[in-house]
Amino acid sequence: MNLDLNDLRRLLRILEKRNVSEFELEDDKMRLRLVRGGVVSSAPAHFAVAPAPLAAASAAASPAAPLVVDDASVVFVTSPFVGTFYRSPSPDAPSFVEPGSVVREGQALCIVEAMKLMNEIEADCAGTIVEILAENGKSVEFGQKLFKVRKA
Amino acid sequence: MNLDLNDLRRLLRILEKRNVSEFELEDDKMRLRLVRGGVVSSAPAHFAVAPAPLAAASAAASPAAPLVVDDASVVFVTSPFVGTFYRSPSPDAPSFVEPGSVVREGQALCIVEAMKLMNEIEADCAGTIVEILAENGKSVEFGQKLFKVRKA
Amino acid sequence: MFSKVLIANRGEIAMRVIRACRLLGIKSVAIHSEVDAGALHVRFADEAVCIGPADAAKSYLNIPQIIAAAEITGADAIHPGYGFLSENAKFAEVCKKCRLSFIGPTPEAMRLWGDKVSSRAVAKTYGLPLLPGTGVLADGKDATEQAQAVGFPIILKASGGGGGRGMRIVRQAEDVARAYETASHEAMTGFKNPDVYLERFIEEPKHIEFQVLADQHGGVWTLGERECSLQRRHQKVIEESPSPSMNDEQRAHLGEVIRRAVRETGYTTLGTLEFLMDEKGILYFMEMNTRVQVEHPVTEMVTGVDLVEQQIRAAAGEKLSLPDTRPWSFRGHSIECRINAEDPRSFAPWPGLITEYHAPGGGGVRVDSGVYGGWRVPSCYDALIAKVITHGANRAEAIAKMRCALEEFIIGGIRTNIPLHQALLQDPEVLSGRMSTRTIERLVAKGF
Amino acid sequence: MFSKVLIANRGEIAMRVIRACRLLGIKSVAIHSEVDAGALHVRFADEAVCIGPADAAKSYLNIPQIIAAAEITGADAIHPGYGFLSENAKFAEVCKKCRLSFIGPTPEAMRLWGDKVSSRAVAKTYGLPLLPGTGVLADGKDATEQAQAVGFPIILKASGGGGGRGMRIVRQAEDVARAYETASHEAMTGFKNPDVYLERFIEEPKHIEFQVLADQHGGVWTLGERECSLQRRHQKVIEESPSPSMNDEQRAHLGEVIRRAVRETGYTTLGTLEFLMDEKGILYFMEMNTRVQVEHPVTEMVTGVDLVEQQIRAAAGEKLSLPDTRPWSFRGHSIECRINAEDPRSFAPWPGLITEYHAPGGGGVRVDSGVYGGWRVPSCYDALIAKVITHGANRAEAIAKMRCALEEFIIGGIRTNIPLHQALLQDPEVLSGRMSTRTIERLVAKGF
Repeated sequence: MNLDLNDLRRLLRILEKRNVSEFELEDDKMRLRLVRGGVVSSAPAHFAVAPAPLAAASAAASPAAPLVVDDASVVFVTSPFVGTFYRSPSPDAPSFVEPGSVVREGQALCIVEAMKLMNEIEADCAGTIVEILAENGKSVEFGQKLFKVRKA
Repeated sequence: MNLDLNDLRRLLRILEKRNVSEFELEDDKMRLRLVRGGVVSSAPAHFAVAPAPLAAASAAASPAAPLVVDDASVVFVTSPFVGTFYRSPSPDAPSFVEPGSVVREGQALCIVEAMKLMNEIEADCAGTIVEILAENGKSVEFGQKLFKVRKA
Repeated sequence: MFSKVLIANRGEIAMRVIRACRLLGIKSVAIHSEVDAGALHVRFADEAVCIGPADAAKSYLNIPQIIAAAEITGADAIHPGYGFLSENAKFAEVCKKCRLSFIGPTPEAMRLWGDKVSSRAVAKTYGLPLLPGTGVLADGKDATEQAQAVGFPIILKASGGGGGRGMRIVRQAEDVARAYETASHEAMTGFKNPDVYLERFIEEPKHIEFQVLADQHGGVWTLGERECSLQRRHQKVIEESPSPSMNDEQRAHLGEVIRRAVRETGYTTLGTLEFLMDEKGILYFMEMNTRVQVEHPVTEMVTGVDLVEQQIRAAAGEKLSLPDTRPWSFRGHSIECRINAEDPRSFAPWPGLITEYHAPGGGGVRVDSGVYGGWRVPSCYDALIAKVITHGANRAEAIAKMRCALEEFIIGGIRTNIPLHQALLQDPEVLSGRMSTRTIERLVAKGF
Repeated sequence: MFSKVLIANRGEIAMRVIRACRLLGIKSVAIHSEVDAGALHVRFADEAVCIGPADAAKSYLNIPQIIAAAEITGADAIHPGYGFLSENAKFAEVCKKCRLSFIGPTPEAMRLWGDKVSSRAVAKTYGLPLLPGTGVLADGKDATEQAQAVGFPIILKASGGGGGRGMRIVRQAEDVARAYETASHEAMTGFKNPDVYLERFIEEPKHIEFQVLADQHGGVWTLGERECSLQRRHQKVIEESPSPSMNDEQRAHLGEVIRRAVRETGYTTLGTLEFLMDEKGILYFMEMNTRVQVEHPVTEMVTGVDLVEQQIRAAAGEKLSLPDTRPWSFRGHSIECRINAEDPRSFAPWPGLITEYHAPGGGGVRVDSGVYGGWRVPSCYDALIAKVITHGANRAEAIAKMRCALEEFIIGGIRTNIPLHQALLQDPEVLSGRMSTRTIERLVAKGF
């Protein structure tokens, strides 16, 4: 990520507006951390920098990165199972949903297969699919974000 | 990210305006950390708390604590030797100086004995002895503060 | 050999298994709960899978999630560590059904040895010494007669339950009948079953355990004993090998009996047979643990055998090849202190952020840790955060090294039981080697 | 035995000596410069004295201040560690005059063995093998004849100086005369002395050194050898014991010669005799180090002898009692990696704040460290911040353990040479045991 000062100013305005008290952002290029207003510095520095020197970090290993949710109407559907993520009930069938799909509460969104069992994952509220965050046929872990949904 | 002083000044203005109390930025080129207005604890926590659990800490072992000198006219005379501190040239003689003594530059203030040699320690400026910080007959280490002096 | 092992555990034992896997060139998969996402074993494993929330019942004990994690990562074996699912025969069975090698005993061997009743029967068959005791007593008179046969002191126990109810320690014959009546009455009230039996009671028992290792080709080795008498409420605190109360003759004799029992019951992995030793030095078999023990490193230090490596090799079907494992070929003495995140006097758990962490170093010092500086010890699991193991030419040297190592061990931000260890390593009972399972209780009562 | 030892050093070796003192029940005094006030050795010693500013010449090399520190703390002995004043005979003399025991050789023994010329004379007397060479050469013809007697390749060296000037490597007889003229001319220009001599040149030498230990009662032991061929610009990087290029016959023979030389020269402490090994496996004595070596732990791991403890005992006049030190009684294989705060490729020193520090653990892994998380590595001293030592049943196992340990070693905030170690432990020359002092140079040139 590249940020210039204008971006930073805009970011700060957003954080202020959203009353975000702490903000951290890190990618291969940079790391940004912000604390607004209060005195909050809980974790020691070495904890924050820790993951970098570890060779072991793999894509599958890292839990979903903390995302900034700037809108309370956006929610995530997470996986209650460890298993394999499928967007459709069978290889030939169409996907349960696509980005933009309007879903009702209890509607099946995907399948997570674990121990040969096909577990349908349902929407826990009515809304619109904003983004599909897992890849068809790939494994997902417990708590992994599968869908970004804007509540109706 | 590249920042020059103007950028920094502008950044600070933004942070102040937006009431940001802490700010850190790090990339492959640089790392920036800012804490505004609050209580600053700069050293990592684990360093600060470290000496406490150490059983080894002894009076003789700890170097003189850094003192806050809030007055530029107050200076310290420190020991250039490891040795034994004596306030007088011999056990029966009167002390070189007492608190309140007015001293001239080059005047002998005490003796530090090391390897059977009596080293006279002199005032490096004229002034008044405010406090004697070492105890007669006790050992002192290199750099230990011996006298607090108010410059004339 | 396996290509990828999933470690169904956390903390220092997960790290221990990861190290064994690396040495063997096997990939490792860590599983973890949400609260353990930043745990040491997650950081060092080749892969890691989050399998559930903090509650162990929903994560580290959640069989379907663990099996699914093995499936999505392509692991071909599961190492259960200790605790959690390590002695769960159902888990071992599910692994087998899912074609995952369980690094431990077969479900049958686990059931046979893991159950107190059946393992005592096995012990009887193969001549392992058992604590003298009786069946259900008929009445006060019968109790008195049988107590005299068993020898005093004895303890009366309710057949129908435990927890102190219906228990009576009796030290002389004239008190047996009355104690029997009370115990039987308590048992009736407590468990709706008046049945009471009695056993020899050991006032000051020592806890001695034998390390055994077996492969699938009939190879069985005993790797000396450990003394784990320093316990608090049945939790071991300090362990050592060899025991200062054993001699080579006892070792050789008991080793032979154990190897035969293990071989003939088809047991083909690592295991530990626990014994109580009475004041005269006589050993009585209590139970078997069918998994790696927390205190296995002291055995590794004196025998030079990597127990977890051998456990994995045995599970993979290898024919093990060990160095000379006769007691006199072992070298020196080793002692282990379990470092817990807890108040050293009240034993209250003390989770929290580790603000500083510096492990002891130098020769003859081994640290098996599950934490690091900046890690927040969660409140929901065992308090064990690290083990310090030292090795010396003899017991005194191992203890001296441990004292030095504990002084060097800096763990900031939380309380640990290091002061208890330091007090124990100055205690005359401990230094003389005459400690029993009641030593810590006395030390705590006395204050330190 | 001493009651209080002042350690005239810093970093990991100061920690090493503190540990030995603690084991022996001796109080320790750390000295330190101003910049080292928060250093690890200062934190763990029983007492500490600041003796000067950062500049080593004014602190760690400042004899009067160090003696004064011993006086004010009441220390009765001084351990010099390695480097700094450890091979300074004047310091050893001052200690003696001030009635402080110097934990090392007498000034006389230090001068005899520490000087290259006199130690070669001693070596000759006692039959230690020396590199074939000549005195000053008369002319080109003389040079050619003597070169043929010594055997090719040879190296011409200026008697009056060093540093490459006046040096010429010659591989065949017809080139000697011309090379002699050039070398002699260079020597004249450079050192105003045209004298040139020649020596056998070893293209791919191995560095092998023997550990010796002696007491004041005529007891002399050799504790096997170390191979330290992996060097960069004469700085050792990885060391191991035993050497994969030695056999027990060589060890036994050379050990005998060394013990006699050491005994008859009145040497009564720890020492190391350094040899070069040529491509045929023949050893040539180079020099003796009259102090503890950085790499002493690999010897400790295989022999089970605590060298620093024995060094202190010997200095206190004790009659040493060691276990069986015949080569075949040593156990397994040990390897050490020196962890430096430096760029792994350019070798530029990399001082700075250690933001995160987590040392490797587990069985067979030893860490001798001089730093901790939160410590700022100063720029004014040696880049060595820690040593990792592993032990295995054989060389392959020791190397495998080292690979695992290095992967676990987390040092944040500064650069270290861990990547160089990791590349070396994959290098075919290293894995085959056929490395020479030129291996690292080749690896760096090739890139990793």
